[in-house]
Amino acid sequence: MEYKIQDVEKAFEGEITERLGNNAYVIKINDVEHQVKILTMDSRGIEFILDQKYHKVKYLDNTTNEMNIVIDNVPMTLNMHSRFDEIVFKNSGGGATGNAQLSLKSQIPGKVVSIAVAEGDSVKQGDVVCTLESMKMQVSVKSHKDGSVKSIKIKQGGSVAKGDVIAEIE
Amino acid sequence: MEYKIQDVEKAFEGEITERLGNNAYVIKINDVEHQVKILTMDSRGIEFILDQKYHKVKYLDNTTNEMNIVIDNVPMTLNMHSRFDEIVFKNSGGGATGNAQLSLKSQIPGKVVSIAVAEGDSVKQGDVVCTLESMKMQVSVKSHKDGSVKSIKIKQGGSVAKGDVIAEIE
Amino acid sequence: MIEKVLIANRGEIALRVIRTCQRLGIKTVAVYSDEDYNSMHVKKATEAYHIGEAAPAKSYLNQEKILDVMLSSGADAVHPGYGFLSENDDFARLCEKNKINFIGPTADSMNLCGDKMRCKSAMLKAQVPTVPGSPGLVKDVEEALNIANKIGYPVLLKSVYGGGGRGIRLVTNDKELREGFETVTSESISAVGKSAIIVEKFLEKTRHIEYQMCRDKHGNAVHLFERECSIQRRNQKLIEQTPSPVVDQKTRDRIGELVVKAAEAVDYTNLGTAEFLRSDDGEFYFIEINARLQVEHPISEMVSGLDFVKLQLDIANGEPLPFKQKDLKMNGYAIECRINAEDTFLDFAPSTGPVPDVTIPAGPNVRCDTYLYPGCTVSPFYDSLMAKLCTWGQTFEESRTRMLNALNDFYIQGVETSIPLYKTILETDEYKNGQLSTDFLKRFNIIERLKKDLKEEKIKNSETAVAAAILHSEYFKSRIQNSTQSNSTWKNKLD
Amino acid sequence: MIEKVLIANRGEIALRVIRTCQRLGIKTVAVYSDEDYNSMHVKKATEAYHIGEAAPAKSYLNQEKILDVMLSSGADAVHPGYGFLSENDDFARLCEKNKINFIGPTADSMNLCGDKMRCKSAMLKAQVPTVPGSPGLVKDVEEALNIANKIGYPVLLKSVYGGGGRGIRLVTNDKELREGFETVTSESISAVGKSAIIVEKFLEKTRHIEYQMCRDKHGNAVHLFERECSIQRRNQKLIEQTPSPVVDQKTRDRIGELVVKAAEAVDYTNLGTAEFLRSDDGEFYFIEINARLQVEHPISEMVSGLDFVKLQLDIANGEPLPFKQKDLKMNGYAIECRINAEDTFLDFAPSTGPVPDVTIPAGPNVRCDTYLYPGCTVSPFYDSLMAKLCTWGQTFEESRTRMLNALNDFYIQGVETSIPLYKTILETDEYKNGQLSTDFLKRFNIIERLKKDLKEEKIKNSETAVAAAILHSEYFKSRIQNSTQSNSTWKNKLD
Repeated sequence: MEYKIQDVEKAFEGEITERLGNNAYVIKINDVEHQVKILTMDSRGIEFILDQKYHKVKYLDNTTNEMNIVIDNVPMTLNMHSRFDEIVFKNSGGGATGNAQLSLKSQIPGKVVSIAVAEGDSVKQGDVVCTLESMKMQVSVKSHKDGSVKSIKIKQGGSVAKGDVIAEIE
Repeated sequence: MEYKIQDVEKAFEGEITERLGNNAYVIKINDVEHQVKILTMDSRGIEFILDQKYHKVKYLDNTTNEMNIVIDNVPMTLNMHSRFDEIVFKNSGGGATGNAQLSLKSQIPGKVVSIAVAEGDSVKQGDVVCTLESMKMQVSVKSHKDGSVKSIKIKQGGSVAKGDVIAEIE
Repeated sequence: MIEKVLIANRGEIALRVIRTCQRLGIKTVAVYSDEDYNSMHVKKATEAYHIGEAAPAKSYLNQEKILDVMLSSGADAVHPGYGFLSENDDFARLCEKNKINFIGPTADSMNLCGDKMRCKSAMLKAQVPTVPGSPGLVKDVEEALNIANKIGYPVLLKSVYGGGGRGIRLVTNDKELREGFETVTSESISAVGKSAIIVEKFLEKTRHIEYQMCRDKHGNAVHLFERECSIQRRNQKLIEQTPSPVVDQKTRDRIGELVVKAAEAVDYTNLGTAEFLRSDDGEFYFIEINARLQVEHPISEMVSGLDFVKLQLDIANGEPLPFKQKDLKMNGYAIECRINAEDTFLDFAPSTGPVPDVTIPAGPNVRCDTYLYPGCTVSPFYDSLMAKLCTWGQTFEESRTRMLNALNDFYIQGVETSIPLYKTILETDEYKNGQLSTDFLKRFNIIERLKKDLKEEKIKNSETAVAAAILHSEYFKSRIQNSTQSNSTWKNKLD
Repeated sequence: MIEKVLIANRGEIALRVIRTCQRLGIKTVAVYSDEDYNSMHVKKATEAYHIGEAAPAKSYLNQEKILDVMLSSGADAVHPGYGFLSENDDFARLCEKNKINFIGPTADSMNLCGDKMRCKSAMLKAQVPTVPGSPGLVKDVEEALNIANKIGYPVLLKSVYGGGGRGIRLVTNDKELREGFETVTSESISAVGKSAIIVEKFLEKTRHIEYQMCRDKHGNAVHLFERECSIQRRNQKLIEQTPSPVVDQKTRDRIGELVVKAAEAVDYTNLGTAEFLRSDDGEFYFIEINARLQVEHPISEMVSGLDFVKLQLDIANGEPLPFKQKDLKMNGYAIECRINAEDTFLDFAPSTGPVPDVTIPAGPNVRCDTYLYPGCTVSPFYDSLMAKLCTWGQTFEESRTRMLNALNDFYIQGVETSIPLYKTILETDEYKNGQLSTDFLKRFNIIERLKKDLKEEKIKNSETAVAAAILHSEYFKSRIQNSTQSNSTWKNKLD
């Protein structure tokens, strides 16, 4: 299997090469072998000793291809795909990221203090779209891309939850 | 329902007198009413506010009539029975405690260092029956009653777990 | 003698007050909003009373409701904590009227401290130097523009009812001033229900240095040394330390004497803080008095050995201070990091929600004041401060390395925190060398350096991450086998 | 310079050493037995190596195995902690031979300290007063009987390889002496593999007062004040405090000078402890040197402000002491309670097993050194010490009330602990007044008073218990209804 880690350029090829029994394994990562001994494990987390060093890992949200994990308090995101997947992905035009996305979503919950744009306005990336209030502070929500405001999904004085769509920008 | 608490002479009569909804109750204990508001609850524990005071309770081993609970870090044992049960219990000659019990059980796990009695010996309550070693210390296990040693269930040099029978004394 | 204290607050400061009261055998009364049923302060107090809805105006700022609880619970004193009603002189007066011992200054003194302009005049009279700015409240945005142009940009707009960095904006030109005027007004109204603005010269490359004041009801006053709180973001303190690397004993004594004068000038009683700006040329300018126990008080407790809440209770009981200035000596070095629920990379936006898991750091000379516990929730209705992590050392280096260790051990699942930012700051040579100023983050490009650190951390952990991913799929594979076969590697010990 | 330390120990002391190393950027190597796969020291060290079976002889006492790990891991130093190999001079010598920096005294000095009789002669030569007793090892039980009858009962039988209260018995007549001789021999053999016995006069109503010694490789020596450890049970320390209520500054200096002499007399280097008995008439008698970092070192750290593990590393690195005696001053008061896994009402028998839940106390001036975490196990193979709870205060009363608060907050599910006992002790007037002696528990009838306290606590909690029981059955009743009806009180928020 091939692994990509967010913010890390290098790709990793990894597999189990030996099952030693008694919860011990040999794992090969980019042609280097490592000793692994599992101490505890369930679907949400694992504790193991990798080459004499203890690690505690929590598995947060996982999809088939993406894992959000916390390693010794450091959050990390992994993408996994077999070589075959990668070829399909590239051929289907994949590779461009988020920018194609329509919806501007709120990263925080809060009360809508003011809305700075109207439907049909054109906006540049970084322009303020609205102002939210949360924890006694006012926070600006900025456009994630250049485009024009197709629709506004919030109302002044209303509340938004984390992840709610604020506007569609196209 | 009537409640008895280990080490507390007084008996308690308790029942719910009102279900106020929203996890709030009125409970009557020995004719005094108390306000209860439940904050969290599952089968293993409960957090509630009783007359403006927060409590955290853990339910450990429970049988139909006996509960082992920990209240704000204080362990307590409750016995419960309806009035009807009590009548049956008394009429059947109940009331005498542990002394009728045959088995002398180990309260600790350990290695058997020495056995001080033989089968057929007569022992008095408090006589040493055997010596165990645990955590680098030697601990004597003493007879829980007067009687004669019917059988010995351990071997010198062997191990015992907490709760294992050491000897039957009758 | 105070026997039962109502704590008109929530979060870590309510717990802080409860802890000392408990130890002294004083009963405590907690109050809580709909949002706080499951909060730690409810669990730890002797009694707890529900006082209303989540919004502060409906609960923690609701004076009548809190008074009701004081009277019905039989509390003889109230501790306001910080924020909420702590600097509301109407509330202090309400307590005074109802013969409830308000643990803090008198309503009159609080009113004077809170009125930044009258306070400033009192300081000038007492020969305590202050920052150039508007001689009083500005009527409107036009007057603010005039003054700003007279003293020269950049200037600060401050709501006199603000505090703790809220209701304050730095503006560098007329346009920003017009915008800022509106924001400050609305933030102040939303936080405390009113607003009134002053204009002040903004001094560049300044340090924020404050002194702990302490004065009893008999007029005995001392200072309990300084704290340097220069690591800030938008006037919000992030990291505090004591002693300040630029305050030697001579300076400490000299400014300390001014602080005692300042306390006398406003007839201050109980504990409070006199805040100063120190310009790059070493001059100190008084900015304001915080008429309450401050967030960062633990570091002063660490170097003085005193329990400030006990001291507050003793003063409120009318006892004379048990020491004189010459009896007090600083011992060692202390640092505080304010662990906030905020996303450094999202412009420090608040991050709220459930915290399923948390590991609180511990160890010699580590103190963590927090309301967090596994399963708690960080509420969007209140302050983003989740924990105050403090460490002490015989040397500055010792307190710094202990803090790094503690930050590494601190794990809060579910919300973004300022912990990674502090790790980066504490590792910079600039911080180690004490090159502090209120624009530290910008001046030393900290956010970019944080990004770099996080990336390196991820690279360092790459192989562990891959190993964890491989084992995760092995686990599920073996569970699938389990359900069809009887023989499995995981059979014995793994869930 | 030490760069990588192997810690030849487990439990809280391994964690204690790791913490300081981590902060100083020194790598740590943990070793662990079959029983300790999931122990905290394995999780916190830079590297961890498995060394054998659960029984100490097969792992933590296995010198060859530990040496193998030292060599293969590239550790340049070893910290022995306390217990296990910490006072084994063969092991110290093995390290010396292999050019591993043993963090402690030299093998020769350790050998001299460990040989209680040679050590006693060295003390007499240095004019440090000692307790009357056998002039050397006793050959057999007959010689022991002779000496006991000469100096008069009661006497102590001590294995010279004992320590920490093991391998020691108080006997009051010939019959007890015969029995005790056997027990001491067998306990000592089972703990360290060998035994040799001395006889000593047992002084009644004595206090156990010990001094922290500190001497560098250049011959500079100081003492780091005294600790009073009189609250004991069968020579096992339970509660320690510093300063001692009966040691004034003059006595501290006077005995402190003897301690420096004692360290010189045995050419002691690094940190160690000189133990004394203080008779009721105020005389001090040297009893022995503990040639290691002691369990109760944290309270001395608290009043001195020093990090003893750092000091140990610095001394091992050959650095001269950074202070002289006159630079050292005690600051405040500290208490330690040893939280043991034992059942007070079962003759203090060990209590072992899984600990599903634990709450570690925290707060200002509270320090808890422990290996406990929710889900850990207390092993029957090792020491019963689970945690060391220490508190500091500016006054004794402050440290005492903080300790009571912390004990109340400490919850360990699954095993019996000494926490309730300590709560009772700390609340007695006798403890508050400093009426300490090694027979404190018997003298003041503590166990009976503990029973009374526990009973009162249960009576106080009766109504809460009944309420909890009622709600428990209501919960199950409502769940049964749930499965047949759609409408339930519990529907919204409860599991």
